[in-house]
Amino acid sequence: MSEKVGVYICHCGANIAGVVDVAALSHWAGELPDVAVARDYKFMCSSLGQELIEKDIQELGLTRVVVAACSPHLHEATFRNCCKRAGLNPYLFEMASIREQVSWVTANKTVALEKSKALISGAVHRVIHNQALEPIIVDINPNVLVVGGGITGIQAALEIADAGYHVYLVEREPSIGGHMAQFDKTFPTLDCSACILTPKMFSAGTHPNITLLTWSEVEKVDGYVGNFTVKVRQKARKVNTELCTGCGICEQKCPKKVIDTVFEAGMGLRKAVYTPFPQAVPKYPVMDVQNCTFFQKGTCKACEKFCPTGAIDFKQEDKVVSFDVGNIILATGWDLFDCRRIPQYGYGRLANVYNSLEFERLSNAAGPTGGKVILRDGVTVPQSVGIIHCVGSRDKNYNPYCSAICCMQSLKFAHLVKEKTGAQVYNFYIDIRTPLKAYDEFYQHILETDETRFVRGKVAEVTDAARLPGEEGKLIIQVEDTLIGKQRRIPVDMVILSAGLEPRHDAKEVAKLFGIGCSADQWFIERHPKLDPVATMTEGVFVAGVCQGPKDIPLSVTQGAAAAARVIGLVNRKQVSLEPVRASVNAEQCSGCRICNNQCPFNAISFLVDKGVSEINPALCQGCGTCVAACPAGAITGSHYTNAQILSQIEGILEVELGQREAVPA
Amino acid sequence: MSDNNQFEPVIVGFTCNWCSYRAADAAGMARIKYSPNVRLIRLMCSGRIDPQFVLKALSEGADGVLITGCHPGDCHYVEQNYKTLRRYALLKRTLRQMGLEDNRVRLVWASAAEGRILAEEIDKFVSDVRALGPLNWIKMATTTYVDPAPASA
Amino acid sequence: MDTRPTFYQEITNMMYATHGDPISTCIQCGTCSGTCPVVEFMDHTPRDLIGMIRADLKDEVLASNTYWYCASCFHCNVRCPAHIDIADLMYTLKRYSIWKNQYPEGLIGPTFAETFVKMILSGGRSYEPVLAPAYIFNYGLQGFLNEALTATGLLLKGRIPVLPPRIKRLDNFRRMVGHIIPASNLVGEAK
Amino acid sequence: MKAYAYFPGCSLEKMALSYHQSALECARRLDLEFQELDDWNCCGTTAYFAIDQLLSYTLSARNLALAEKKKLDMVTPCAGCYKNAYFTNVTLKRDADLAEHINEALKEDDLHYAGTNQVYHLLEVFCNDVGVQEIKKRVTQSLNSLRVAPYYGCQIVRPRKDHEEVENPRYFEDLIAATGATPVEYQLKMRCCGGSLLITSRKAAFSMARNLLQNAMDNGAAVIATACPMCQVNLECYQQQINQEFGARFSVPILYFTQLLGLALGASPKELGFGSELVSASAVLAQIRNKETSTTQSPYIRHATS
Repeated sequence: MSEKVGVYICHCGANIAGVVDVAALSHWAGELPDVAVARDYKFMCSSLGQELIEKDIQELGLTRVVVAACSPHLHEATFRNCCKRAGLNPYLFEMASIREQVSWVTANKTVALEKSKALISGAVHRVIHNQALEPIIVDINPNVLVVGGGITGIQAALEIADAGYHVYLVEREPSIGGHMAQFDKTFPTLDCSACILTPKMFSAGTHPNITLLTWSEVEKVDGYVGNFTVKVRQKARKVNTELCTGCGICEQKCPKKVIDTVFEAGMGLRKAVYTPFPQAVPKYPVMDVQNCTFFQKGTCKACEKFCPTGAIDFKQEDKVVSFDVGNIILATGWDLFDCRRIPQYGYGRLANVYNSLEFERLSNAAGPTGGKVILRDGVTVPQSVGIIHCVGSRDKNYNPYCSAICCMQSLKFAHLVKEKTGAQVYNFYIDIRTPLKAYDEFYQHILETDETRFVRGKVAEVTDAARLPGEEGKLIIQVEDTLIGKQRRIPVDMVILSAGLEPRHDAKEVAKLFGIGCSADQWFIERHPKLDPVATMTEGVFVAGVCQGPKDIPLSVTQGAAAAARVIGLVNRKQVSLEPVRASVNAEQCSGCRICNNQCPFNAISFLVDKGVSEINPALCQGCGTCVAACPAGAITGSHYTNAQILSQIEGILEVELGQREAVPA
Repeated sequence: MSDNNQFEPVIVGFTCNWCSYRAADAAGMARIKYSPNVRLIRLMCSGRIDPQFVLKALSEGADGVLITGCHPGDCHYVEQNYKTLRRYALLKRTLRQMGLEDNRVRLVWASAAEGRILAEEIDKFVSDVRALGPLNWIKMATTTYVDPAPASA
Repeated sequence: MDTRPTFYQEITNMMYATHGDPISTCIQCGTCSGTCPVVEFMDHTPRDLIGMIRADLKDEVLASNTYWYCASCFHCNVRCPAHIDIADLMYTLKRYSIWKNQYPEGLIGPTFAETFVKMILSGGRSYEPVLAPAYIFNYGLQGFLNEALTATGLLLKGRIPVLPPRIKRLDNFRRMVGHIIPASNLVGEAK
Repeated sequence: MKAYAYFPGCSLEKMALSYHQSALECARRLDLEFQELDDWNCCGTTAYFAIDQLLSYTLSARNLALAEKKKLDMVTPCAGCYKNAYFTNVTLKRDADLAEHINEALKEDDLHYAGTNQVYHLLEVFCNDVGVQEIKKRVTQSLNSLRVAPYYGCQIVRPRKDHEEVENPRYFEDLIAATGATPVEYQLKMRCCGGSLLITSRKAAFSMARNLLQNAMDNGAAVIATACPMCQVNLECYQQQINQEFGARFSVPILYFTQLLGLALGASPKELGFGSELVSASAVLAQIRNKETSTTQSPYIRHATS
């Protein structure tokens, strides 16, 4: 039976038509065998374009459709739906990417036309062999896993919990709150970070729909959208949370003081048994076994002696819990750029050079100095302070990207220093980037009221090597003031490095664990940078907040809520349809050689001993097709990627080339 | 194709759906111009590549075949690209046994972010195959392919 | 239409074997000029100079002393956030300026470079006495006396050679150089 | 015994003869064989790049080809020669066309550059190939407590980006510590001394040298150790003129690191070319001798024997 194929060529405005002669292409396609109609149109994806296809399917009785336009990753779903509406099985459709693979990457118009023909010819040959398929419908487990308990994860968890679904919120540290809990003020409104964050932390901690798993890390993820099984390791707190009331007596009585390099960024001390900060959620402390006197020396147990409820449990072990969820949101946040990597800025060598998190703690009213901005000697109030922007960012030696928050953060620092010390403040910047709501107004405000001196230039070095009068005992910032074209040496008492945001050190492993991708910088990759910013290429796994790329609190909260909305939408549907791209064994042809058995990482293939053949479980099969290629008997078929479909596509693609080569001998 | 009658090889490229096809998308979005000689075929995974696809392409007139996939360790299907790697080595041996230059087939890894790298690799491969000259392998008899009906899922 | 390359293009083309990125990637941050140990003697900072090249201000660039003051210490190179080979840019400008025979009055750098090259071509090795006194007049009497004192000190300590050193296979060496700059007047004069 | 092709460079023939002598003496005492390149030529120094880049590469390529003939890696004590040879090697290995062009010229001297060897600075050979631990074992005369400021200068560490620590390397300090001396920490150890501007821009050169000397002095250096003949000349021979220019009173001995290392390895000052300094090093030598006696007769030993 001969098929009736319709070929539709999209101009994509001038994106395609500007390079490819679409009229000639459509004329040529119309002449191909089996092609009943070929048309070109300005925007095939528009409703008018889609109606064109629907009308042809119905009126001309098309049995196959090919659209030559953008990448199938953008509009395959659009056109499949269009076919479906007109009564044609959506899998009897093929797409040829003549935008991403031709018009955008080819300069020569003649060659672009030839390449477009080849791709369309391949698609037409293939589509004839396409088979009508029905999507696989699976149930969605309504439970959700949120990884990361910073402001993004908290927001996402609360949205989902409020919608009535259960959330497992997993956090690596002893308390949720993330970096935001370390801050004093938040830009541009300067409201107190703790005042706006604590209520949300409290809600997350007490919400009946949220199971909080702090001091815990996800170890294993199996399954697919709607049906994930997750294993989480709960590190031993050495505190029985059933008995603990969070009274804090253990922490008071613990004799061991440790420098807190996490919450206090190395600026303050904590005990060996501790909650990182008073408003911590949950309220239960954790024991730092590496530093606990009992664990190191065998005696002490002060915490146990004084605990009124007997909650201290030195024998407590790590526990691995396992549960099922339907969707996952990753909100794993960021690490601060290590300023030691730029030795010329003196961080780690010169006492009064601080990084941004250290300054946050220094200026925090609940911080180690009670919010007093003083030098490392613990008493001296700085008379002059230099704030350096873009530290580790926008620099090919470190991170090429802009960290997005440093300008506003540095302006905030300038304001806080001025307010708390009255010191002369210098901001050293390359560009001031204040693009969002009320941000530039904040910059204007600093310019108007704070007498901050702005020097445009990337600082070359910070040194204590005095050379000129007035430099003795100071930190000297050497920089070109690019607006006057002069090198300047500016002596100050304190330097604050506005360090950049970096992906978590283990971002790559986490991405692998959840089956998603990382960019070259190791930020998690979203499905589409503009139109699908919180979904990933893996169905059922979403990303939100800084783990996807540098952003500030408002945007992180927005993304947390957005990811939650996507998940709630899916859960509400109760079922999800999966691509029917699955492998199956034709028992007649199977010789029982078992070569395919060890090809599948998802354990979808089993050998039926009684029948002497292998069998594939469609619920576990992910459709990669590796077993199909491996089967020596050709007994395995990979639906929608069958041998016939692919071999025909190869033939189709090369048919154009051969014709053309005969015309123009090399 | 070109004005100076320089030999322009025809190359069939296989990509996986997750990394290398997206790398081609990324190259497009970044408007990176690269050799137009390669025509890509999308599969779900480089593990789907059956050696007969490569032989078919070479026998139908392709002068080279490019196989692309996710970087080892980054496979969307956990480890299937390692199987591609093993098959690739076998395939090269087979090609040599058939009297073909085994460097007409090349394996390239490209992540979804590596549009520029994919474009550079394509340029390199095209120029290498161009140096090898046309293949002109015996054209296989055209056959009709019939797939068994898929098992109902 | 005038199709001659612009000054900016000429300089970019001349940076043939540069290890870094093109100067078009400069973000004018001033790291180079902030780092430069000689910048106080330059009439334009290195960053400024890059801006001037990009604006095709050829005459102003050629009138600048900036690149003649560059000490080739490469400190800007390793710090440049855009990975521009700034030291190579300075060499390129020196070459361009010598090529065009256009540089500011009173600079020793260009003549020094040429004399140095001639010296090496004549013997294959460098010989300090040719260099130092020949240019010391530019520093005036006091400078000359100081230099003479230093030179005498070195002589007394046996640290200045009396005869210029020469390599053995000098003819081969000169023919080798001739391959690179066949018609150069430098070689001609050296012989 | 590990062997290297040794390229001394023009300065070491006369101006920095003591560097040449002490380098060979140290190598001998560390069981290294330095085979001087046969009929080497000038590397072109920094001035050359200003005239003709291609010619500059050719000059260095000739020396590299001479080393390749010996089938040995090249070592050079001069930082300027090192930078030129190192980058010529990197560039030619990367650019086959350029190498081919230069090989045409090298044919005139029956030479061929193939890019088979590596280029090292003397400091790297001692610190990496021999190793600081090994040197520590070989020290027979500790330079105990002599405050030595290690001066890296420019071209040993820059402009390499593949280098581990471009801004704050530590191997020179480690080497000095291995001799029993105390390495002085000072901020300008990586800053340019201005040596290449001595002739063309004297005022700038002096100002840079002054800053460097001042910074080393401020941090208590008794002597500055250099690994480059240009740095040595600039910092030592012109100290008096710098004093005149800035009204300063510097009198800092500037020694080659090989001279100090040689002393620690038991060589005599004469073997190491001492005596040709313009700023006397006698105080340094005296201090080492004094300290020697005081360390061999430490209070503890005296107490124990008495």
